[in-house]
Amino acid sequence: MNQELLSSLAIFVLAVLVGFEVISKVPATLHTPLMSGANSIHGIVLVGAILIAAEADNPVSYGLAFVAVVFGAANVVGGYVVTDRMLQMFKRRPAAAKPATEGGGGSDAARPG
Amino acid sequence: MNQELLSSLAIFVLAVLVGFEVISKVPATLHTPLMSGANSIHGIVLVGAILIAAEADNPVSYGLAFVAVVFGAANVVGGYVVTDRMLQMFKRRPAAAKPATEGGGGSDAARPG
Amino acid sequence: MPMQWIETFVFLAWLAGAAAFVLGLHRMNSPATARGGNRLSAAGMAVAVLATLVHVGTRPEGLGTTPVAIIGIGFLIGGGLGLLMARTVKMTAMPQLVSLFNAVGGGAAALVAIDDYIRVLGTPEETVSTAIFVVLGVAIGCVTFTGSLVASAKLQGLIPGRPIVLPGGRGLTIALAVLALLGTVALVLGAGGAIQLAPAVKLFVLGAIIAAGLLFGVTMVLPIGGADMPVVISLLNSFTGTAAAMAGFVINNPVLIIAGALVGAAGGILTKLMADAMNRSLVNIVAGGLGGGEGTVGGGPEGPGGAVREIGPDDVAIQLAYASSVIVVPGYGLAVAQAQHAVRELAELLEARGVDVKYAIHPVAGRMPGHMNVLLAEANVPYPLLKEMDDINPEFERADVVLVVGANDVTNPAARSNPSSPIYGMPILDVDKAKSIVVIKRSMGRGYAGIDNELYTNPKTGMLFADAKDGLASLVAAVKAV
Amino acid sequence: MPMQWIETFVFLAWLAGAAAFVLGLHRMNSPATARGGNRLSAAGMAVAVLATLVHVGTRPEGLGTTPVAIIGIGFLIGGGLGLLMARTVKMTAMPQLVSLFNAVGGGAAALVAIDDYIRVLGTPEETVSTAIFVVLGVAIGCVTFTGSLVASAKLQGLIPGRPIVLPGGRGLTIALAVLALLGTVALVLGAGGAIQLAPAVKLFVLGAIIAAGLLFGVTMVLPIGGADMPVVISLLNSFTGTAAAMAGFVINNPVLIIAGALVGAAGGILTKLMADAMNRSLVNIVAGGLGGGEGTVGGGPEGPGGAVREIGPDDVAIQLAYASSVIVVPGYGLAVAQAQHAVRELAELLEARGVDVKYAIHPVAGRMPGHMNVLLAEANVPYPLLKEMDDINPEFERADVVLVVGANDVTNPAARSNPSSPIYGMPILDVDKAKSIVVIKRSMGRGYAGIDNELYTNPKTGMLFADAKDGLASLVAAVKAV
Ligand SMILES: NC(=O)c1ccc[n+]([C@@H]2O[C@H](COP(=O)([O-])OP(=O)(O)OC[C@H]3O[C@@H](n4cnc5c(N)ncnc54)[C@H](OP(=O)(O)O)[C@@H]3O)[C@@H](O)[C@H]2O)c1
Ligand SMILES: NC(=O)c1ccc[n+]([C@@H]2O[C@H](COP(=O)([O-])OP(=O)(O)OC[C@H]3O[C@@H](n4cnc5c(N)ncnc54)[C@H](OP(=O)(O)O)[C@@H]3O)[C@@H](O)[C@H]2O)c1
Repeated sequence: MNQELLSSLAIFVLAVLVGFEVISKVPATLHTPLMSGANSIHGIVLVGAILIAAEADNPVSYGLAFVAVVFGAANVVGGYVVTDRMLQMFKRRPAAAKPATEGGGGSDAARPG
Repeated sequence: MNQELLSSLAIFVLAVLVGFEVISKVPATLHTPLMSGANSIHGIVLVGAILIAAEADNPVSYGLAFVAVVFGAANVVGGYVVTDRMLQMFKRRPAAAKPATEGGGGSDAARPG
Repeated sequence: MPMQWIETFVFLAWLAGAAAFVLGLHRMNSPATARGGNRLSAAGMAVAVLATLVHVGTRPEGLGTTPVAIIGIGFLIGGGLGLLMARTVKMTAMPQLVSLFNAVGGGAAALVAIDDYIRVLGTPEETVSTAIFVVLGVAIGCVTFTGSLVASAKLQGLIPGRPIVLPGGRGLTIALAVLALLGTVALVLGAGGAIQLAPAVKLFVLGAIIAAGLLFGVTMVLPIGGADMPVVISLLNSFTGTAAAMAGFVINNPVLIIAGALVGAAGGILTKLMADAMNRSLVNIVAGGLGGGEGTVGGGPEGPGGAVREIGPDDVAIQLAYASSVIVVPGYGLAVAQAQHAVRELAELLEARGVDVKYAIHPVAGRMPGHMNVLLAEANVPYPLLKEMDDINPEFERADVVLVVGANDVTNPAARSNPSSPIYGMPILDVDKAKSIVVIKRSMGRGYAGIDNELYTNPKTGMLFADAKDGLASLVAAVKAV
Repeated sequence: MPMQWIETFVFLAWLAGAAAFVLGLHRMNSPATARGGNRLSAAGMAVAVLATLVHVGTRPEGLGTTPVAIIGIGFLIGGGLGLLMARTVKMTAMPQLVSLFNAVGGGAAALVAIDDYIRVLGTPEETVSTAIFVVLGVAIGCVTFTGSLVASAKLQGLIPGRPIVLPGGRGLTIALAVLALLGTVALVLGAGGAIQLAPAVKLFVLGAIIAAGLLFGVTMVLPIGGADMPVVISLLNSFTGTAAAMAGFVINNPVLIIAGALVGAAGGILTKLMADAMNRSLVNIVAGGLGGGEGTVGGGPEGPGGAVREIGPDDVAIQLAYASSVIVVPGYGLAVAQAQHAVRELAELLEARGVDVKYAIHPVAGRMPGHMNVLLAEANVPYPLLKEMDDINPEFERADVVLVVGANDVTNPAARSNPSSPIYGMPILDVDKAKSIVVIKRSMGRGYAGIDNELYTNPKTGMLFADAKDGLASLVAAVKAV
């Protein structure tokens, strides 16, 4: 394998390790938003779509690139917006001041980033 | 910057991110062993020392390389052994079965890797 | 030379974007910081995309008008649709929408790989490694595309949620896998030059792999019960990440590789967490195990005629009004009946009377993780009142009244006591430990697991048979009257 | 071609090693898996080193006998020394040994960078980036080298632990930093060709940077109190990681970059955790704040003659023997007196009589984090009996007797009550909440912070003045006699 491929491989492995480590013990409440958040991130294929669109020079490529861009854009924009809507639900309220905050949910919310 | 340097940079950044994520909430008990463990890991300079030793072709380089190898080897071997000795202290005992396990220390020890 | 500086800048921007994704995900681990995290991640995405535009805009060969149009129009259409759907979707329909976005993401990854393969075909760039990454990207991308569509359709009810077993399903699935594998081998050997294949043949083989992948996605998800969809979606989500990473290898772009691998791994862990929370193993989900689906919910077969004590709204109202502490246990039925506002109204009424009201949230109550939290939050129930299972379970015995609203399985003591029960071992809410229990549901119908619940025949339990919303409304009226 | 395959294999081996480091560190987050984690990491190191040997052994230019000798002999000597010291060091001396290993690690990183710089000097390889990485590697490496040596010497007592303020210390430190900075600029511009410098001059400048770095390490650590050393060592540890990564950039080796960056980041986080546990901010540690050092320990100046109630072993024995729950609070004095076995003996005696005995472990009791755990574990005290501060604090008011053995500051109520106290704000063990308190120490001598402890004049407190070991021995005898 050439050097370039090898370093890409190293980058891949490290990114996988980051992925494993970055998800810690998450309250079940956050499973769906977190999934949705990750889902938006792989919208990064939009970048790939743009790159092939730039290369495109024949009808077939045009078609493929176009669909790819549409798909990628939908994934990115839609993904982030819907995730944000889900997370809107977690904004704290004055009620949070209540002793109730001691509870699991509360302390989760209180836990620093 | 050339491509090679850029991917090295990417590797560096990712490794830093892994480093940040990999240390989670650690019981104070483990601070010293963990530090010692990390300390052994940077013994990786031994690899660098070996590489320059192989390149060495003049007295100065010989000298530098030799000291570097000695230092690196001491860091690696000593580091891992002393860390292991510290951690020996954490081996569980039957007593762990006692209700006492509910306590902070106990549950820490019980927490799955 | 400026050109080189621009390239460096673009690369660094991509790297910054990738880092933002990581930090964003990190902050999404805790409710307090989650929203900021998602926005950080979005900002990173914006940076990465802009950098890409700079990159293609400054490429020496220049940029034709058609590509510009493709990128511009494509983005507007895709982004517009995504925005629209994301804005208008109902809270409870979000999972299927996420699945939809996941599908297109996978599709895009596949398309990128396909296009690049066509481009390099026959050129020296068609190396063994390229072939491998192309095939992986295409195959995984296609599987996620159809798989996610099916999952979405199931949750939306366009396809029945219950497991659909195809004639010779397993066999078919395996056959498809084998076919794809053979195709892969052929293309890789072809690229390596070990065997000679005409470009046309290679394209045909690729087509076969595409078809196999698309079909595989369908045959893989159809037999899985609608109830397991959240986990399946998360799994496919992780697939898409991997596909994106493979596409990244194909066009040799770092940010695709990093972000894709990141999602692939994080999605995998997340899938495991979800499966654990539902006490299901990934293996037997994908192997289509229990996964009952909605079939039984909504007036299923009658339970055993065990002595059931019915109770009227007025009696319940009195119990509630004079209790010092009440725990509300919401379940799938609350979601179906859209009774979240009604329950909040009742709770506030009681709190006004000095009753301490809490909500016990089982991790898998409803049909998606966090289903109850999302609903109740929508009804502006203060987040701190929602207690996770482990925190609330010790409190049941101290509670005067537990009000179970459209929950069934998550309260079923059989999970503790009866090893032969399909849900045996699932952590449940210890409702039966309470002094007094009131259950609002329409009938003795079963829940998702399709089993009877001895809680309903428990002498401490009074059954208030009604639609969750109506039942709660009558309680509100009755409490006011007390 | 085989050559290429070997290189690929070597690279993959390096990558595997790096991954093993990450997974190893991950498992070291929890006591149950920590040891396995360390061994996994060690295995990764072995793989990486072996791969390197293969790499140099198969290099086209071949490998001279001198290099072989250097590597072989160097490894035997270095490894041998490391092994010997690691095997023979006393439990309580471990931190200074870790610091020693850290020093040599930093030194090695600096040497690698220096050697490579000499090699590329004047060649096209001497690029701006190389110059930058070399200087960073050299500077950071040198600082850690001397800094860690000083830290180690302080803990070992070779240098007094108390802050040593040099004449014009701060000024000197800043001057050194500036000098190093100027040198850096010169070398970078020189490499860029912006200015013309003869190789000899460049070497001289590098020498100056080295000298500055070495001195800086000393002036940075000397003014810091021995008590803050654990945090400082952790900080320098993270430095060494960074230096290794820089060296990795210089010789352009991925495993050095990855492992170095990993330690740099992880070490940084860890340093913060440690500082928090001791309730010190990194800034004012490095700025040399409180950090009193050992000076006062061991019969320091008499405390205020406040009414102190002395108590004899027999009275204490009776209290203990008939208590239902006893909490032991070990401190630095226990470590000095090596009384860990004596305390276990007493505890087992009491447990045999049905007394419930627990140990309250303050995060910074002793002189290194985890000091008490290490000691007690060495004496085979079951790990689950060791309670962390937050878990045990609520239990003090319920305890019949609290037995304080050679602990002082960590029990000092002034940390809660007296804003003017140097330890104000430090979380302490709420010993004073107990029904009855017995303190074993040799005198009214002060602790590390060098302040009086009103706990000793508390009417509930009885003082048993003795060396921890002797005092406990007399208690054991007395309890047997009860
Ligand atoms: N949360 C997740 O991620 C997830 C995902 C997949 C599967 N699941 C599974 O879903 C189940 C969730 O348990 P659950 O207790 O929340 O729900 P459940 O066990 O499915 O029971 C729901 C109950 O609500 C009642 N109901 C239905 N419509 C109603 C209405 N309009 N008004 C009042 N009651 C109504 C039904 O009884 P009647 O017909 O008599 O009214 C039914 O018994 C668990 O088995 C879990 O494993 C959860
Ligand atoms: N753990 C860490 O990481 C760390 C690091 C740096 C600093 N520190 C600091 O160290 C202190 C630790 O508190 P601490 O309560 O454990 O210890 P301490 O406050 O330093 O007090 C130790 C006490 O033990 C007594 N003592 C000494 N030798 C003894 C012997 N042979 N037998 C019996 N008693 C003996 C001394 O009193 P007599 O002379 O009267 O016997 C002294 O008052 C804290 O201030 C902490 O901030 C901790």
